[in-house]
Amino acid sequence: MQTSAPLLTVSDLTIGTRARTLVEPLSFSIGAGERVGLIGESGSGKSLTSSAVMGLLAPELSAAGSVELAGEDGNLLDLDERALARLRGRRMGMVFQEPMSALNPLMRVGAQVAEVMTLHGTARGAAAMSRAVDLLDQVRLPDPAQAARAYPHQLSGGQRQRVMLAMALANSPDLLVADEPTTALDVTVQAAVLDLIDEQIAARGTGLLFITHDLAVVARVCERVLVMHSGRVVEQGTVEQIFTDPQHAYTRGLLAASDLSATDARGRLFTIRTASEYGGPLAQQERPTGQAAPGSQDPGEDRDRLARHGEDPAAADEPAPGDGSAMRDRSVPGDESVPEDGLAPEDGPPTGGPPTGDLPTGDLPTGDRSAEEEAPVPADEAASGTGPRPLIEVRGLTKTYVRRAGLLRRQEVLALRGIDVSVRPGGRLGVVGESGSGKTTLLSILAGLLPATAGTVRVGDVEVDPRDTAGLSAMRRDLQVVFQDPFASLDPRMTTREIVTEPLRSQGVGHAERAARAAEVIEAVGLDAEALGRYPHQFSGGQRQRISIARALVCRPRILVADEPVSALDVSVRAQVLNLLSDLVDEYGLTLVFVSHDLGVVRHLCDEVVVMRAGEVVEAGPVDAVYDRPQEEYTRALVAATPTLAGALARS
Amino acid sequence: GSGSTGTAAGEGRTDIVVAHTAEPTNLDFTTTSGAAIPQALMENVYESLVRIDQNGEVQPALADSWELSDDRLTYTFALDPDATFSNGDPVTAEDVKFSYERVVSDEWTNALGAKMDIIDSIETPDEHTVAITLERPSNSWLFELASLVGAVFSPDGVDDLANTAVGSGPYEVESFTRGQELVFAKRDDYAGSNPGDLETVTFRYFADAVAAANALKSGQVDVIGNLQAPELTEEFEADDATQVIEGTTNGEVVLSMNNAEGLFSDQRVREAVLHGIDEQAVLDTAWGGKGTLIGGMVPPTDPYYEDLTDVWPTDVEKARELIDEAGAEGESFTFTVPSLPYAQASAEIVAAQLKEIGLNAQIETQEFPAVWIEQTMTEKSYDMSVVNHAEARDILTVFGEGYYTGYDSSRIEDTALAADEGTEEEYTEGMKDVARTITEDAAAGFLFLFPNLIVADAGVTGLPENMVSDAFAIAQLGWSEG
Amino acid sequence: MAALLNRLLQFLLTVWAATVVVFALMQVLPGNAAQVAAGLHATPEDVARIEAEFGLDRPLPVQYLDWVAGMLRGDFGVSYVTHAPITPLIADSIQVTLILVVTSMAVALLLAVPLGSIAALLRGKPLGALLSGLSQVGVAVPNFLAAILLVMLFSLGLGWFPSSGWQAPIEGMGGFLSHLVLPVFALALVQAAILTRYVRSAVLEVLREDFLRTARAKGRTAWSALLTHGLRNAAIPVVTVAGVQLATLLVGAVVVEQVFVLPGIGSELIRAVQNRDLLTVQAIVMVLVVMVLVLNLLIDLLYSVLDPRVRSGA
Amino acid sequence: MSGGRTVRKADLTLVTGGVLVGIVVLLALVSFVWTPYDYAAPQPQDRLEGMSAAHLFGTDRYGRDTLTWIMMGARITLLVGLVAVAIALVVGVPLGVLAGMTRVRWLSGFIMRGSDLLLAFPALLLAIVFSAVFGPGTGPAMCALGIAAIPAFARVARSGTMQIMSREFVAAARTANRSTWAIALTHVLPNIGGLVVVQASVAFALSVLAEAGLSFLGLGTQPPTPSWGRMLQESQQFLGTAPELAIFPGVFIAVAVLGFNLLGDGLRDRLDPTLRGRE
Ligand SMILES: Nc1ncnc2c1ncn2[C@@H]1O[C@H](COP(=O)(O)OP(=O)(O)OP(=O)(O)O)[C@@H](O)[C@H]1O
Ligand SMILES: Nc1ncnc2c1ncn2[C@@H]1O[C@H](COP(=O)(O)OP(=O)(O)OP(=O)(O)O)[C@@H](O)[C@H]1O
Ligand SMILES: [Mg+2]
Ligand SMILES: [Mg+2]
Repeated sequence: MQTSAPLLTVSDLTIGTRARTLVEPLSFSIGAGERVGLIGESGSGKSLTSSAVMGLLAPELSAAGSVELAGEDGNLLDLDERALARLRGRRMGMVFQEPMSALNPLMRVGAQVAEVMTLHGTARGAAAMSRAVDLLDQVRLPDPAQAARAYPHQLSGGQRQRVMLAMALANSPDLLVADEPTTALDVTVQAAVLDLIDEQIAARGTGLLFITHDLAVVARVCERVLVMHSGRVVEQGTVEQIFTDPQHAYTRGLLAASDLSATDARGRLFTIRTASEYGGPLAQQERPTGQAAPGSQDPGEDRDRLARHGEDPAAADEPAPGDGSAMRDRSVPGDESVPEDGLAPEDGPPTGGPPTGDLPTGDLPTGDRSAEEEAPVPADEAASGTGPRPLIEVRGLTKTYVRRAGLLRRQEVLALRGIDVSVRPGGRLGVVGESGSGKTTLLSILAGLLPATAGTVRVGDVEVDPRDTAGLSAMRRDLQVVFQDPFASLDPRMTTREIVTEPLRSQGVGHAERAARAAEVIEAVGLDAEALGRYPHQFSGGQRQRISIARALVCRPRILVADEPVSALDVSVRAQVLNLLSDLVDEYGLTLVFVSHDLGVVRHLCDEVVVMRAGEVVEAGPVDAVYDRPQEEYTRALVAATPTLAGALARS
Repeated sequence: GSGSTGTAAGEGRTDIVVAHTAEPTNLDFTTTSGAAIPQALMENVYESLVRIDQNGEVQPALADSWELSDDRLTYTFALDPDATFSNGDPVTAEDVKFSYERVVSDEWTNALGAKMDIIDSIETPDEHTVAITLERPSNSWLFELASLVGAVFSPDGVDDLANTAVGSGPYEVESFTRGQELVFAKRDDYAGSNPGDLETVTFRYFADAVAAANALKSGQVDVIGNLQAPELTEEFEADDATQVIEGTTNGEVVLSMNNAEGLFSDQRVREAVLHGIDEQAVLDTAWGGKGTLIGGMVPPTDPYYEDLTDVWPTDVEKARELIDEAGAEGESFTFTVPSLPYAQASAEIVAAQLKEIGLNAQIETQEFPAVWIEQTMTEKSYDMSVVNHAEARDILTVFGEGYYTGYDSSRIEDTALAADEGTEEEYTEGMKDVARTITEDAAAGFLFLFPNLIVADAGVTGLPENMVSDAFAIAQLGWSEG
Repeated sequence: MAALLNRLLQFLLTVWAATVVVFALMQVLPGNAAQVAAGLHATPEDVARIEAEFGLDRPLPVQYLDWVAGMLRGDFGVSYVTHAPITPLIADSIQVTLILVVTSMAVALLLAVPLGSIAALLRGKPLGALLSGLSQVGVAVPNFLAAILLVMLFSLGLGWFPSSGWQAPIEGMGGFLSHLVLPVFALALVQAAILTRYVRSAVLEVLREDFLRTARAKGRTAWSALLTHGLRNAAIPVVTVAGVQLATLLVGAVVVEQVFVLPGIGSELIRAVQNRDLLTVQAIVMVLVVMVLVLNLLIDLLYSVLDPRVRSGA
Repeated sequence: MSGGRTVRKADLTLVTGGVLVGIVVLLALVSFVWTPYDYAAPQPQDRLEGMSAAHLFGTDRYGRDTLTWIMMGARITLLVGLVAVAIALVVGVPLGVLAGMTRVRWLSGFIMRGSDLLLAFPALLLAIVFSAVFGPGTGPAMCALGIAAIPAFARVARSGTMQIMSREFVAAARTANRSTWAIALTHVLPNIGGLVVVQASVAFALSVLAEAGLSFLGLGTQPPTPSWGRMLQESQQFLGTAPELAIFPGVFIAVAVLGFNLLGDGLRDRLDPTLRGRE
């Protein structure tokens, strides 16, 4: 695809503070009209690279090397702010991730778009304004004239992102840099924005540098990919090369962990650690799972560890030739049991054994629940309604939020509009839907955290009512919640022990008993007993989510309710936590209600799904049925908009 | 000060600005007590039939002359026939009668009005003659008449006394900005004996003495009526552009002790206090040594003055003995101090001296006037206090019956009455006796006589050496020539 | 519109509550007004007569309603002590204070906005550190100390300005201004120090905003991005603080008013308190409280002018 | 790296603030066991001596040692700050927490409107009115300052509480069946502690300034109790002859205020890394 003279040539670009190098020398080029993706996990240096290209590095950072733009003399890094300013917005446009904060909240959108043109003298006054409206029309803002007069906060996220795009493209730049332009958006909106970027740059012949951590997205948009890890480009090539035949262990890990449809021999998701078994999104179907050579290193953890010791992380990242024995040695359980923080490995050993074989079960009893209740009920039985009484039953649930905007004004938000949901004992129900569809509201009512406006919720034998304290406390022995944000859901001022035992305290469980149970449950989620003495900030995101799962499990509930427990996590950590959840659900015979906006996650974890939109249940049924044969237009759109690696690669 | 305008600026000036500390809340002294209103208005706007001169002598004012009947009961005043009020009306005998009858009526609420209770009748034989008959002969009455109770009002001018002053004096009030300034304009139609020199005189009020001093230094005022920051006098004395006048006032800084109740009802304790206090040290530290030690309730400008400073010489040993005798060793008492600079300053040093003789003064500052007047003066719930009794010839008030000093006034009543009714000689002697009795009874401590500390631009003339009356007369003020 | 009405209603309710609080507060004031008015040697009958004259013997609710009704007519009554109507007194003195305080605030902002911005932009550089150090020290200086020092230097020392007093603008602009300079600076310097710190942090905050980066990505230099996009955003927190400071200064200026012998409302309040001029105290406190409330209202409204997000009630 | 540097800068602020406050606290503490002279014993023969070996900071017009008075004044300064902050803290924080936690709308509305109303009474206004009601003095002054600071504390506590209450760990505690009380004590209070401490040091600085101003007006600490503000006020007439009488109280007021402000800034940076760099 690459044409003669490259549009952008980056050679030996190094970025660092005075004391530390953040981006190792890296080189790449982008041809005119070429679409290049930059992927890598959080903190790998993607944004720094793009900022350096644009000349927008923070003042405390400095860049060395050279960045050359066809048609400009010399190295962009040597230009002063004034000269760079002349290039930015005219020859190089940029779209940032956060659509709300990237627009000036005090300025009308049209004026912000027009500014790009007046600044560079490409249009003036009224002409600039009408051109701005044109541009807004081109990025398909409904009623562009009206939109031009709006302030950013009056537009939705997707609309704001379109405005950003209009701004970046206003002067038909030769190069468009997009730094995670869709991470904040809903899948359907994301799909629309990606289409738009595609279309607009194709029309203008603009070169694209596209940054994301979502492999599926990059596969969909780009022709070529650079994989960054820990401040260096570990691999680059065409999308097909990289995604079908990744050379570097890290790339493989990323690929494996982000593929929710692939599982290892135990039916567990691949993590970066187990990635070597993974055959890639296209190969996966043919390749029998669990056959790949076990035991690859986890570069992510190595990097962390090395960085902490101030060593050169490069050493650990060098792909070992042929996965040599040295590496295999490192993955021996005894050796791995003391990774980063001296905690137990985040996953069980990847090889062999029955699915739950090496999960420490301790003597966790399953209580006096009948075996019958625990036994998973076939999906079709529940669906046909002939099975046992549902464990959770939601009938005609309505929730209206009243916002009081002062003494006179009341604003009503209909968050739930009379929905019915039921979960059979042992069922795994996924709840999906776009942002604001009422998922969290449903969950909060279910957990007795919010009063319902109308309708009933029954959990086991308890009619849930936040005012009925006795009923609630009975119910909460059975039902526990895992929350979305691993940072926000743990009190930063409590030790893990205090956090984990909190549900026991309110039940009046004695000191000794509490200690015993804490030790038990912390082991069950794969953490060391030593972790109990530490504070949340001393853990990684994945470990924190384990702690909150431990808290939910400590009083041995029958039902686990989870509100987007993995949406804040990195792909590889996400895989670990999802695996842990699967294991525990199996182990404890839990009934699961799992909320997510990520259809893939739900498909992986659940057997039934409820699709919500604007407070209503659009569609419900067994996962496969709903995903593969959606009945409703909305569900279809949702499924179609969800990018998958396989899909994207198949398309390209 | 260095920034002052100097004498030269005074040449040809027909106005003057005088800084004062205590500001009038309104212009009506018939219903409002306090020294500020008479200070501004008496002799300047309002006149009495008589006035007091610098030597403490009674002089004619609205009355050209007067005669006292042989029974010493009836005063016949001949009014100045040309005198007019500032509203143009002539001053008549009827007006005098109206004014003085008003003093004893309900219209007057200023308690000083009681001084006119002694009047038996007022006759107006003709338009310019007033005959006032007293119930009993009184040596002090004529003197009292020179104070605000003698002010003559126009019957047409008493509707809004608080805001408009209609008087017969050489000046009229041009404007009154409450809390800031009072501007006097010279009356062109004034035909009396004390016409003013200056066209405009402004009294500007500074609650803070330092601000007043600064204003003088930077040339915004020409005179400071009574400098309340005595430490600054040295600076002004050293400066050729300013003059400092140090005289006396009628203000005795009295260390009052509650004779009627509590610790100080025991005369021995009071005597111990008087022995214990070193008045000179008090004066030096509290008021920069400005002021006069008097030892009694009578200023040197009064005819019956006598130096009583040696009655209670400073003698700590003696004081301790007395305390011992009274069994008051280590006693604590409340020293209620009005929130006034001289009082607070004196109290600190007095308290320290009393500690030496074994008395424990707990200083409690009371806002002046509101709280001090109510709690210490009116309710008399106090042990010791200190205040400047600034009114002229107030010895009989301060140690009179029912006053907050709690002094057993029966000990002086007869002498005082006899003196008042007697001849002038007898009056002087009798009052001396009264004053000495009070001092000897250790009725109160007399810390010092408040100084008349005037600081002015060097070119200002006619400044009063001593403050013998309640008024700050402005008619004499002027600028030196050349 | 509804938001505006709503805010106004809230304002009126608060004002009403304030009248009750102020009235109640005044009832506990010791030092009987009639007693003070009657003077040193007054008899109980005198006091009773004065009480009757001023209507102090009526039931409290009647007194309250009478007072509120008067205020609604713009009539605060006649002082027991000065025997003069209170309304003109307040009108005159509030005028002095407002001129003083508003000018000071304007001067303070004129100083603080550039200094604070420079301090933010030069963070970590010597000049930036010097500016923020100076502002820290400036905040710690009591304004009466600043006032005394200014008098010593510019009035007594250099003789440039009068040391005290007030001259209304109609009596001559020259005199008015020369009397105004020192008090204004005494207040403004300390305020400028306070505001400089807020401007600095607001600018620092804004410098981190993504939209400034967007503006640069559009082709603005860092400086022009700050001027065109940044300052208005930084203004929002600064306006709040300036508003709060202005409200505090209405009374806080009293110390400076005293040093410069200015007939401001704070000085009138202290005078009224000293004279136990109950009605005047009540009136002044009420006026000040209402002014603070009005100021808060204005800030809210200004906010919605500055910030479209607030305007649409989002 | 910039993080590291800011931390060090924050620590510098914290340390400077701590040292300045420490000086004041030390002066006050030492004054309980030792002062160079008796503060209440005037020595007329030593009046206005100027700075000397015997009187490091000079003597006032009563011949009292200025250093002694500065030491005694530190007590009042700290007392006023402590009491004012304590009042604001003890009343404001629980109210704020209550307003932030309660689901009874009228209650939180009532509390916040009440605090708005109180906000309309600036500290100095309240202090003047209090000095009228109770007579001028340290007590009424510090009470007034404390009461006037309540709304600020209530606001900080309320917004902090609401922030904490919206955090998932509170929802987690509720699903763990913790009572509202337990949540308030174990989750809310410890987590808003930092905010409150910062607010407290700012309020402390403000109280010190306000008390000095009130004493200057004669509405604060009354004689014979030593107070820096009154020392400054009384020193005015000696500015020409004995400027040290004004310099020392002035400097110490500034030291105390600066100390508490810096302490607040430093603590804020220390406790809330997201606010780092703000002032
Ligand atoms: N101004 C800065 N000063 C010091 N370090 C910085 C600065 N900006 C970024 N870094 C560090 O540089 C590294 C790379 O950051 P960068 O923002 O490029 O990551 P990224 O790949 O874009 O991650 P994400 O996906 O989370 O946006 C990170 O470790 C980050 O902490
Ligand atoms: N406390 C609240 N007050 C008023 N409206 C609310 C409140 N909480 C939620 N809403 C509104 O209710 C609707 C449903 O919200 P909910 O949080 O249940 O959505 P969600 O599906 O969980 O969205 P997301 O995926 O973004 O978490 C939204 O429109 C939201 O704005
Ligand atoms: Mg990034
Ligand atoms: Mg949600």
